[in-house]
Amino acid sequence: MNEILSLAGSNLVSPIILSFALGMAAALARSDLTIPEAVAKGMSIYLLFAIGFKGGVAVSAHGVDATLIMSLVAGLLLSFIMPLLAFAILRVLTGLTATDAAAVAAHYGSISIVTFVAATSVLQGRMIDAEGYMVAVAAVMEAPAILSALWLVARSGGSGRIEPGLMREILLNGSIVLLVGAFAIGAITGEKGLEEISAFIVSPFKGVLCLFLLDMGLIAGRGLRQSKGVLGAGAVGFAVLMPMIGSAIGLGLGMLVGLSLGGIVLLMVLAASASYIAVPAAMRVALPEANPAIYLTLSLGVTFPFNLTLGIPLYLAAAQIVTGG
Amino acid sequence: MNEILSLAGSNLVSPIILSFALGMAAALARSDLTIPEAVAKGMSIYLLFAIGFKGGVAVSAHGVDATLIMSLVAGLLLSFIMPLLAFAILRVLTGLTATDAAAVAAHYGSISIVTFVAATSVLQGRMIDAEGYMVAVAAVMEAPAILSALWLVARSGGSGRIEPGLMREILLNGSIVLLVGAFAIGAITGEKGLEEISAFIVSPFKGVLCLFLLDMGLIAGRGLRQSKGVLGAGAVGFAVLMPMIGSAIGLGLGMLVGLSLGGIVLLMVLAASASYIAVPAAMRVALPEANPAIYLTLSLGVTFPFNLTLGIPLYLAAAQIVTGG
Amino acid sequence: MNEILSLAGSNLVSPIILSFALGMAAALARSDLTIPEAVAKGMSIYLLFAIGFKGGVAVSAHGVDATLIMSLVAGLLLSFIMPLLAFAILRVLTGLTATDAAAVAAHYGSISIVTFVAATSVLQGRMIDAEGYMVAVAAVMEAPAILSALWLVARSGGSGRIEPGLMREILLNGSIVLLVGAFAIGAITGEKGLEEISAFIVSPFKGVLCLFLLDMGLIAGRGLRQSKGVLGAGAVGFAVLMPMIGSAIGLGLGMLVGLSLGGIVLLMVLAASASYIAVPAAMRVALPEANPAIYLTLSLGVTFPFNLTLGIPLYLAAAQIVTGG
Amino acid sequence: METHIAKRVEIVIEAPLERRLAEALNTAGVTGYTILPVLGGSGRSGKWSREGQVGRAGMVAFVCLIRPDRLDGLLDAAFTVVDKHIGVVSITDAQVLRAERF
Amino acid sequence: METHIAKRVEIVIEAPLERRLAEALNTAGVTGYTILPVLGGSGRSGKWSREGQVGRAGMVAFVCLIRPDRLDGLLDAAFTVVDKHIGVVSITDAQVLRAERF
Amino acid sequence: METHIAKRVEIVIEAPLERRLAEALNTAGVTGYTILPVLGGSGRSGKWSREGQVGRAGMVAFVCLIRPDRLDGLLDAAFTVVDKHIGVVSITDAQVLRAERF
Ligand SMILES: Nc1ncnc2c1ncn2[C@@H]1O[C@H](COP(=O)(O)O)[C@@H](O)[C@H]1O
Ligand SMILES: Nc1ncnc2c1ncn2[C@@H]1O[C@H](COP(=O)(O)O)[C@@H](O)[C@H]1O
Ligand SMILES: Nc1ncnc2c1ncn2[C@@H]1O[C@H](COP(=O)(O)O)[C@@H](O)[C@H]1O
Ligand code: NA
Ligand code: NA
Ligand code: NA
Repeated sequence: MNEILSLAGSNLVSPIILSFALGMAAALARSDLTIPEAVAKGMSIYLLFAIGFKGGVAVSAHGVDATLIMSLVAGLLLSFIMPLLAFAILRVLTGLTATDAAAVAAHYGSISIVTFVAATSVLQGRMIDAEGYMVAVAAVMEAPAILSALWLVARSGGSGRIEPGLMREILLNGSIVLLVGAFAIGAITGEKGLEEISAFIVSPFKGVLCLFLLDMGLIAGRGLRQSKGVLGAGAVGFAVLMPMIGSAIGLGLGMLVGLSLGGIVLLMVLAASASYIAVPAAMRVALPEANPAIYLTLSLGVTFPFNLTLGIPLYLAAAQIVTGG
Repeated sequence: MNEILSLAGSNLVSPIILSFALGMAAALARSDLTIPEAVAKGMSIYLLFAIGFKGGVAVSAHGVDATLIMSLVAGLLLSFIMPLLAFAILRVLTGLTATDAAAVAAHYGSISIVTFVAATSVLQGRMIDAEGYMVAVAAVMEAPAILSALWLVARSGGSGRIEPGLMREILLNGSIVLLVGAFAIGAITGEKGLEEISAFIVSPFKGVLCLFLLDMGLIAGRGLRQSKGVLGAGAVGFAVLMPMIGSAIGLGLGMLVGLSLGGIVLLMVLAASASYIAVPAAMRVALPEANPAIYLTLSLGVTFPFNLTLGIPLYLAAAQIVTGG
Repeated sequence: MNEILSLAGSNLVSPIILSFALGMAAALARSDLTIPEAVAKGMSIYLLFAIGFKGGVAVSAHGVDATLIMSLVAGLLLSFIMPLLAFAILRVLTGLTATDAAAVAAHYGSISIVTFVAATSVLQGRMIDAEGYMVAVAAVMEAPAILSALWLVARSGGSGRIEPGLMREILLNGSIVLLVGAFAIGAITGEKGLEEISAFIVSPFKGVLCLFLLDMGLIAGRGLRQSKGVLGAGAVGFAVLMPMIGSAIGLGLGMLVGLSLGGIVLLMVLAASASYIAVPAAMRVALPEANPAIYLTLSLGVTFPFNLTLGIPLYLAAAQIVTGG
Repeated sequence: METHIAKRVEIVIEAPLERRLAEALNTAGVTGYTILPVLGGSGRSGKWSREGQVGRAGMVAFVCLIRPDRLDGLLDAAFTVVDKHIGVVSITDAQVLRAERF
Repeated sequence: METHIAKRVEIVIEAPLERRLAEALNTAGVTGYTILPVLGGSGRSGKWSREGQVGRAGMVAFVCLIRPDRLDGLLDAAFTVVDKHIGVVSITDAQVLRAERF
Repeated sequence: METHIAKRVEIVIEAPLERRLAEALNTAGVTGYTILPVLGGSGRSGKWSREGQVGRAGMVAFVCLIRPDRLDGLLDAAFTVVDKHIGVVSITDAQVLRAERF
């Protein structure tokens, strides 16, 4: 327990977390500090490219082992099934409509790539290796949860519609394409490719992550400030409970699949994290009746900071205890 | 004297200064070279974050010494008092209205963080150390001058108003929050934090500064071109005289406080430099009758290039002579 | 022949080319992946600054040799004359109007700086040195082709007009000013200047180039998708044939001038490449009747990928065979 | 200079629907429109701002100039997309040069 | 499609006053508006452009659709902010769909 | 609040012509205008989008408020530039505050 606390403590005192806290504090204090939209998008493109590329290089270096396919399947399953669980919990804990609950559920079945990146950083800081293809697992987990959520709405008599273009739009959304594409480039060009561009995608990575988290903090803080009163205690409780449940399932599946300690932690983080980029946009198209203030506040305002600060060290500690690693 | 000239000469032949000159030349020649607003803002966020962070790390490394508080107080004093002086000089040298003179005075009491950064570079190039907390001094000097200017206007029977939100807006403006926040993060995470992100905030710093100064040159040049005829010789004279007076006061105060040679030079530069980001925005709110073409042209079109090219080496030489350093 | 193929093959498996392919594939699959305009412009400013600066440093290091002037003259000649050739070929191969043909011809007489940069990378990868001033040759080749095209239109009785501001606008367009300016700064500050900012302009260069080519791929792919049916086989044939003809002339001129192997390859690449930034904008002003879909698709959709993938290794192989290098 | 009567329709709609609105307009035979970026705004669903956003957040504004007799088709098409979504539609009387283009 | 009469008010104002204008509108009960970015412009105080600017320079454009009877309240509110500042206010007759929103 | 009759002219024109249109307006004595960025659009020359563009691609929108009697001068000036180019011009009746500025 002590160790978990000290782990969490040392996690908190990192430039990355503090940058997020700075952004959140600035937004809550109503500072006019903002990062231009184009710069924020540019940083997210950089991060997706870098993380995808490095994952691909890792796979090209260590080869495709038997667990890769199983990990991808585990990711798919998680993304399909977690929304059902999240939906059930939301219906019990909160008074959200079926549509709102389904929309929130879609976010929690999907993933947050920045949480994933932050977890990777923490593992690196502790010299814990992880399977490079976990990036690919992240990619396959982005979309399926959306389908589950639409199915949930349809089942509740709602009008979520998967119209012609939507499926393609979801599967080919920019972040999936960039992540998978960079992964492929990394896998094809391998160490040699990495060497050519590592001064761009490896060395400055953490610093860019700091500025990006500053921006996430600004947006999360602004969201919290503006959505005061929208959320009940039940919903906020959900946003902390669900990551823990998700990570526990991720832990079980990760062990079943035979991942390393690092890989298990990353799968836990993927399960625990909630989307705030790809899924919100899809929800505006597919479930326009769902209230964005609810799902964005829960995902970005509560779950994201929770995972970033307490969640990641907690999942790591749990994995270490359970695997004895 | 010879040494000053050679110092100034070698200062002029740096990529930083030449980038500024390139921008200015391009703007004066009416090239369509421009840097997108989002990129310029992104670079300024990067520079503020990096300079704040490094300052904080320096403080965490060398500890808080007795002069820190006194330096902050000195900075506050300078920022409060210099506008009074500037106002008096302007009223003598120029025919500006009280409102215009007060607005200009606010700019000269406040600071230009890019001039500060350029001076830091010059010191580094000459292996002269400076107190890390000078960044914090820069931060406290941003705002007080605005209050002095409003007081000057009120005294002259003008209608500068400090309405409810204005004070918070000034104190929590983006650049102060980012500078102070990054300083705090640097101070908390120390050398270890710096190590994690130095490939982002230390190594490429000077290169980013070049492109940023290219942009400043473009804006300054465009401003000069468009404000032809707005300024009399008196006003232009002020924009060169005031930095020298400011730096002399800074020199005295710096010695009084007991700063190192590097710290003294930085305080001189802060005193000598004039704001062109935070103060102009505040003036549009608080003193809308003041003509922006006047204060922007003086600050960005005359004083900034003067400090960048001749001022910094001059202040350094003066400090070396006076302190015998 | 085998060697050429393996060269081309190894060229294709580079992060740079694959990033371009990823962008093109994403656009053709109608992914919503996009890079913000400001970020794309920021990267192009970075690349121009870096390539110009490094060229200037190289000249300052190795001195101005006799071939410099001759190379500049060769570049000027190429840029003036290639449009005439291109125009003649277009009139034979395609049914384009004189105005459209002249507009296309202007693009092929001018140059693509990104193709030039990619070629520099390939040379570096094979440890082949090239004259630093080839960057200056690139700069002088940007504009003359526009004049030739306007002359061609005037001769055909068309209404291309070189109105007052146009010449200045063309010669002082942003990319020329930045390239030449950075070249001058590099030449003035030399190795010492480079050292100060090499962590910015050298180390991350290739990585930035990857993201930039991702963007070029996105734009080229989108252009191809939208201009389906605009181009006949003749025009597409021209877009592959013309680079080969251009490079052959470049090869001859390069040998005549006495360039090194690397310099010859770069001159070939300049001759072979077609503008898609500076010239299109000039054409909208000077030849508004010309259809942008035609010249942009040919230049960016056909010739650019051709040069990037097959052209560069081909020109290198040809130069090696002919010079015996 | 000779001008012709037209309608100026302005549709402020969520960015994720941009492609759909464009397609609906196309289907209705409206092939001329201009899309303006929007920085932020306020409405019944609260305030929002584009700043710092990473996803496809916020709104965009479509501006269509159209012959008056084609207005109803345009509005019907737009309405199928805007209907349940956040967004506003306004119409102004206008005049245009070069009527043959509309 | 049924439309309703409205006014379209366009206020071009200096960016540093954006928050103040939003608050003034709010106080006057105007909670619906859209803010458009502005690239540059020209007026009595000269030409300006947003390009390369680091500070909060330049203008933004507020667009408000409003029921005609509420126009005067809006203009009064706007005027307190715009008054001494650089900026222009224009009003156009418009029609809107879904009048209940305005 | 007292308002004055004016015309609101909106000119969507290719970005490379921005400087020329500004100069033509100037020459015609029109010194007040606001330039809005444009994200993309569609017209007879196809669809386009600003995203990822490096060059001076795409369109910009000029908005001019002007006294009605000066409209013809403005349109003549604009027409010399817009004429052969891609772009649209529309005019709306408007009212302005502070007529002395127009
Ligand atoms: N009355 C209005 N005038 C102008 N824009 C509006 C108005 N109402 C809403 N909007 C725009 O439409 C968006 C969504 O509005 P709403 O659906 O009411 O939340 C707002 O954020 C504004 O950008
Ligand atoms: N007649 C006008 N039509 C459109 N916009 C204008 C007009 N006059 C001024 N503006 C805008 O308002 C800003 C300030 O105008 P001014 O206060 O006249 O300098 C200008 O830069 C333009 O963006
Ligand atoms: N009817 C229209 N309404 C609004 N904007 C238009 C219209 N027609 C054309 N445009 C704009 O003008 C640009 C060029 O139009 P065009 O010359 O028809 O290709 C388009 O990309 C749009 O941005
Ligand atoms: Na999840
Ligand atoms: Na000062
Ligand atoms: Na060429």
